[in-house]
Amino acid sequence: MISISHLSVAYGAIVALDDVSIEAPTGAITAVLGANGAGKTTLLRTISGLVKPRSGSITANGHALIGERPDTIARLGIAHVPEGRGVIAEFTVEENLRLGALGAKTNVTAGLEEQYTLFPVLKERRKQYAAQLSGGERQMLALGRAMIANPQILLLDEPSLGLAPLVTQDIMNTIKTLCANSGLTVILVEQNAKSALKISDYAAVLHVGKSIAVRPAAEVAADESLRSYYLGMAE
Amino acid sequence: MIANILTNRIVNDIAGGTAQGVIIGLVALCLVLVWRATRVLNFAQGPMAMFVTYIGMTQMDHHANFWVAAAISVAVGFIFSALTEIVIVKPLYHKAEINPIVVMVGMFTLLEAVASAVWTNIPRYPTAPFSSINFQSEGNPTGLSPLSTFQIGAALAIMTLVAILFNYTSLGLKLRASALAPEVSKLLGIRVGRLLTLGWGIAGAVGAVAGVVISLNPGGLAPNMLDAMFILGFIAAAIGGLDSPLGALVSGIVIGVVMQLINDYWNSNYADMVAVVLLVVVLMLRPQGIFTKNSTRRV
Amino acid sequence: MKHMNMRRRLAALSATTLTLGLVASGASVLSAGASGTDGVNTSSKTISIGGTFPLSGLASAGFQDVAKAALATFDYVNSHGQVNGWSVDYKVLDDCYNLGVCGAGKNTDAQTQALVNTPVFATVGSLGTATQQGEISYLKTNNTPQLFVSSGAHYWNDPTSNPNLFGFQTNYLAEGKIFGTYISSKFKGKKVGFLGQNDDFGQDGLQGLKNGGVTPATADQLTYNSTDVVFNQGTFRTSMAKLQSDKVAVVVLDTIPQATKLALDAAKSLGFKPQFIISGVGSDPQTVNDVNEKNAITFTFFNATNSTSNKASAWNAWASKVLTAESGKTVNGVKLATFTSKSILSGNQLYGVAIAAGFIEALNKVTANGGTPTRSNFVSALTSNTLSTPAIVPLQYSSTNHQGLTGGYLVKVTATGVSTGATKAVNTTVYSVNPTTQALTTSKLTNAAVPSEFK
Amino acid sequence: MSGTFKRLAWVLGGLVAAIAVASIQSGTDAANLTKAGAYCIALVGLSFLTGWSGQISIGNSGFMLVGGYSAAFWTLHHPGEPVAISMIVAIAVSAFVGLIIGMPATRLRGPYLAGMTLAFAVALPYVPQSFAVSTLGGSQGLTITPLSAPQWFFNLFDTNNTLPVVINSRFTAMVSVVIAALVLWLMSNLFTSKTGRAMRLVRDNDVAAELVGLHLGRTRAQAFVLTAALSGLAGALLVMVSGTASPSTYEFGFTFSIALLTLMVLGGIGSLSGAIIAALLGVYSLQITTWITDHTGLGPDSWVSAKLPNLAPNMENILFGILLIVTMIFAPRGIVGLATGLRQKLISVTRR
Repeated sequence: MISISHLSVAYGAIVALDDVSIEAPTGAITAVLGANGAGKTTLLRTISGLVKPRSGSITANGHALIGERPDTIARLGIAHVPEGRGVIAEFTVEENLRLGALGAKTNVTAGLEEQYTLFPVLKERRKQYAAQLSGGERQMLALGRAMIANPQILLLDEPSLGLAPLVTQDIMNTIKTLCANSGLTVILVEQNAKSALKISDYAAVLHVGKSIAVRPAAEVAADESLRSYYLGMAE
Repeated sequence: MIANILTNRIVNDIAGGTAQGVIIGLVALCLVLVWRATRVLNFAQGPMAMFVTYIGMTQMDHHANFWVAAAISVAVGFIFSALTEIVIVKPLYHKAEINPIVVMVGMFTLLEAVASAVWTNIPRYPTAPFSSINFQSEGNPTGLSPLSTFQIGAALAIMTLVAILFNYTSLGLKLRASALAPEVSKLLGIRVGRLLTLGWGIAGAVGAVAGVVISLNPGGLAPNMLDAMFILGFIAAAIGGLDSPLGALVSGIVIGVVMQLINDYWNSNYADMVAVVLLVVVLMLRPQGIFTKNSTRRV
Repeated sequence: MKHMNMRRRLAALSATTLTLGLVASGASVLSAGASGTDGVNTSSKTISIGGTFPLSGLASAGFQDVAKAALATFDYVNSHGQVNGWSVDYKVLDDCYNLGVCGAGKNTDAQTQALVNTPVFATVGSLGTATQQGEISYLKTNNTPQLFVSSGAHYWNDPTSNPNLFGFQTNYLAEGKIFGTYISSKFKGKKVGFLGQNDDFGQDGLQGLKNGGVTPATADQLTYNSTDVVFNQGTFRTSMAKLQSDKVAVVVLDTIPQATKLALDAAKSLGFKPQFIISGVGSDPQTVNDVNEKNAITFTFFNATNSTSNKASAWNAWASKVLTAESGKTVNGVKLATFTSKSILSGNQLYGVAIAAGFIEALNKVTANGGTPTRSNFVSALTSNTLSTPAIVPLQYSSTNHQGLTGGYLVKVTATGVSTGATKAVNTTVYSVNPTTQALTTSKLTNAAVPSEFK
Repeated sequence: MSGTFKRLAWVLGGLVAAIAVASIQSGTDAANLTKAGAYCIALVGLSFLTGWSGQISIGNSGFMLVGGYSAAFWTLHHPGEPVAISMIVAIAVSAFVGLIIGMPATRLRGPYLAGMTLAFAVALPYVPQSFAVSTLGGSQGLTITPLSAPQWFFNLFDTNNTLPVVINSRFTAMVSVVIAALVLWLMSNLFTSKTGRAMRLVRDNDVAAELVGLHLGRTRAQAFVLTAALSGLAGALLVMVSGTASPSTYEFGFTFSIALLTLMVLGGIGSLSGAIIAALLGVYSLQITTWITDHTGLGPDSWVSAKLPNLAPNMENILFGILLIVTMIFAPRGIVGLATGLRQKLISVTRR
């Protein structure tokens, strides 16, 4: 359970988030939709401590997150897969995974074993540099690196960015499976609303820094009036 | 046969040049370590190393043995460099590129002035535990002395230690990650700030080794002893590519050897400029340096 | 908006341009007040002179002793009877030898201008060949005599174009000739090698050597750049290796101290043991001692300093007395060195005392019968008298010769149990080389008396 | 403000400044001001490069050497020609060298550029010293007849009992300050011109600059050439006044490049008035530190100096080092930035 209330963020004079309140229930996928520049990425960066908000509060599993350093937040069990996946290109696949385990102080050997079973393609390529992976494989690596930390909350920023539709579908299904198997709480930020809504339980829509609604995903998908706020770009 | 090789003029030049070159390479290595960790060009590398070398080596005046004095230099080098990062470099991350450069120029001026106030400009000559008389082969001198062998050995040992640390240990993995992708590393729960400080500390310790090794040369221990080495070391680091520790050491040795060959076979007046010419040529052809891999840009 | 900006910028600019002037006028309180137009204050009977020396930075290690010893001597004489009632106000400014990361204000140009504008009667003893050469035309234009330049170059001896310029020490040409003469007699038929600095120091030294009858083989005439001592130390190794493989028996070094050390060290590591003959500039006992080269011959124009009693000559004893009396004092903002009865006089200290002594002698002549010093009568006093200083050859100028000292003798560096090192005479022959004709004359070493005005 | 009025303000300001400078009483101050004018020109050039095009150069002493030697060389071979021509020659030659160095340099960023320019500054004094000995005078350098005050100036300012040297220094100070003011005026125009804005864009954002059609390399090279030309002018001015260009001239050594960088930062990067303040700081640093040490009990007679006799001669650098670090951390915009900040604070206080 992660709850964001009355969150406002500004970069100098530019307001990125304005009094946003969102609740993401435990064990469910909550999609955050919105057009480019709606503040989706800022929202995730604020949760993981990379951006200091002007006001508001964020609590995750009973911990107040505001004011904590990003690495502390990560060690509280909150994994953030940033936009562009954030894999370190100069590292091999295995080094990327090990880094995830080292940061979270979890068992490296067991974690690697687990992720290699989940993502067999990573095992195949474990000695290759991340730079040499395809887009889909990089996303797998980013997910695997996040999961090796045994997180309770997973923040995903545009996992479908730059991927072919089939690969996107594959990734989305993987996310759904991960969530179902481990009781993970997921906040999924997406421009590709259609794919996101397919696997999400709840959805919130951001429009120029304001949250419009947090409702079950199916409802949002059905609400014609909301569509204009998040469609048009990705479809 | 072997004796002929050992006392051959070119072989001697290469050996003597290598002994000079590893020192240039060590200074270059410090610069690379700091640059990789924090994207700061440490202009005060030379004076910082000089300062901690003084602190350690002057203990020999109080009857400390050479190895104890050297160990003190290295330990103080680590602490001093780490503290420098915490106190004056940290506030400048994410600021304009020139800011940390200028701060380190300030540090340069300050440390040399303080050293000269405390220890004066008169050089000191720490007694080396090795002789500087070259090994002989059938009555002829070879290009190496026990001292220069120790200097080359120390440089290679440090290089190996650094390579093992960075490439084969978990700490090394975290250090590299913090340097390459600080934000991602933070998101993975890594205490990046602490690791950057550690990176500076390691560079400081390597710098102290360079300082100790240099202080055994005829120039001895003096406030300005690393100024020229800094310039040559910087050139070596730029030629090798500021991201490549191996490149730093290799280009350091190449510069040392080429200078020595020019001294012997051409004219020593040209040797001073060879490093500059090499730098200009390399930067014109490969602005990122020779050893930096182009393919592995961050994505 | 744009205009507003422009206007503000303009206003700020004009304001700063104005303050530039005002600040500067205000800042004049920082500089000392002038006394007379030529540095001579007739009411207080004070003559102001100045000199630029490296008091900080790379070259300060030995050379600051020259300035401090001269300052000590003037201060001592001022408080011990003065010179016919006149006292000397010696302003020593730090020029950092234009090397090292010194502050912006510390360079020879700026400090010389500061002296001229004080104004001073003359610059006395300012140190360095390149640094002082740069000031010749400036000082000449401003009618300020440049006296006793601390450098062994021969440029200072040009009375026709620079009537107010006076050298001090025996020049490198003479030193080279003395070496050559000595080598031709003592090492007849031996192969001689040469390593010299790639400027007038090395060039004059080599020429002098040739004048003395010794011409090393072309392959054994080696040079180095002054910057090689920091940037390219390897060159000393290759030089020594070349001389070694050429089986050279005598090596003449016209090298600055750091280069001497590097060359001796390289020779030592190669097991190369020729007879070293080293220029007086680069052979202070400290340097030679550090390499433990006990056999090296060098050149000096002072009495050997071989014991803590400093009694090798009457002048050495006097210098030692002055430095002890002035030990640790602060004179004109400069803190003098600590000197006790256990200290050994260094060549640099004797040099400083000698400069001061030369000036005091000339001042004594000018003011002898109640005269007032002027620049012209001072210069004629210099050219018409033989001045006594700690140097073993007289300080003698003429209307055609502004060189100063013209000779000296050979000493060996000894390393007998004294940390600072000491020297011992090779023999008692004093050589002199006429700066105009290059003719060499010899005489016997004598212990000159200290004139009575030095109390 | 209309163009005529603007020009008038400049002319008036310049005139007042020139008269103020020409009547300075102390010869030392006049000599210092002469230097300050030259430093100011070099500083404006460096400040423009760093503050406006975002490039770092630690090689400006090299350009000063080029300018200084060019002026001396020209004057030696064309005696009797106007000083202005020597200056123009110096500007042209150093701009050309700036172009040669600038072309590869524009491909380099940050530390690589810093390093390459530093190497240039370190290597350059070798050229006259070891390579072109016969034409450039070797380690002795070139000597020319220094700039001296014309008769009318003597007639105008020779009040009773003033040393000729002081009058001469006043003259050179006036010349130097007038040239510096001219440079400042040109640069202030450039800062607001299209080129100036282009430079700023290149500094702030490479990509944006390319998007609006700016040629990055060319813009950077232009900045480099301009910096080189100004440094060359400063070098020439120093040589014309002192009469010597030599490899050991303080302003031609790489340590002066570092000093320039230091002064620029203390004054305020990218600011014209900062350059003026920095230049004055440069020439009066010794007096300032002496004053500070004398008034803080750190002078040669203090108890600290009794323990550390070498402290006094090194005090200047200790203070400078500390000042530089503190400035960069707490006031990265230098003295000018501090002053502006203070003024804004005062204004907001009084408005309340």
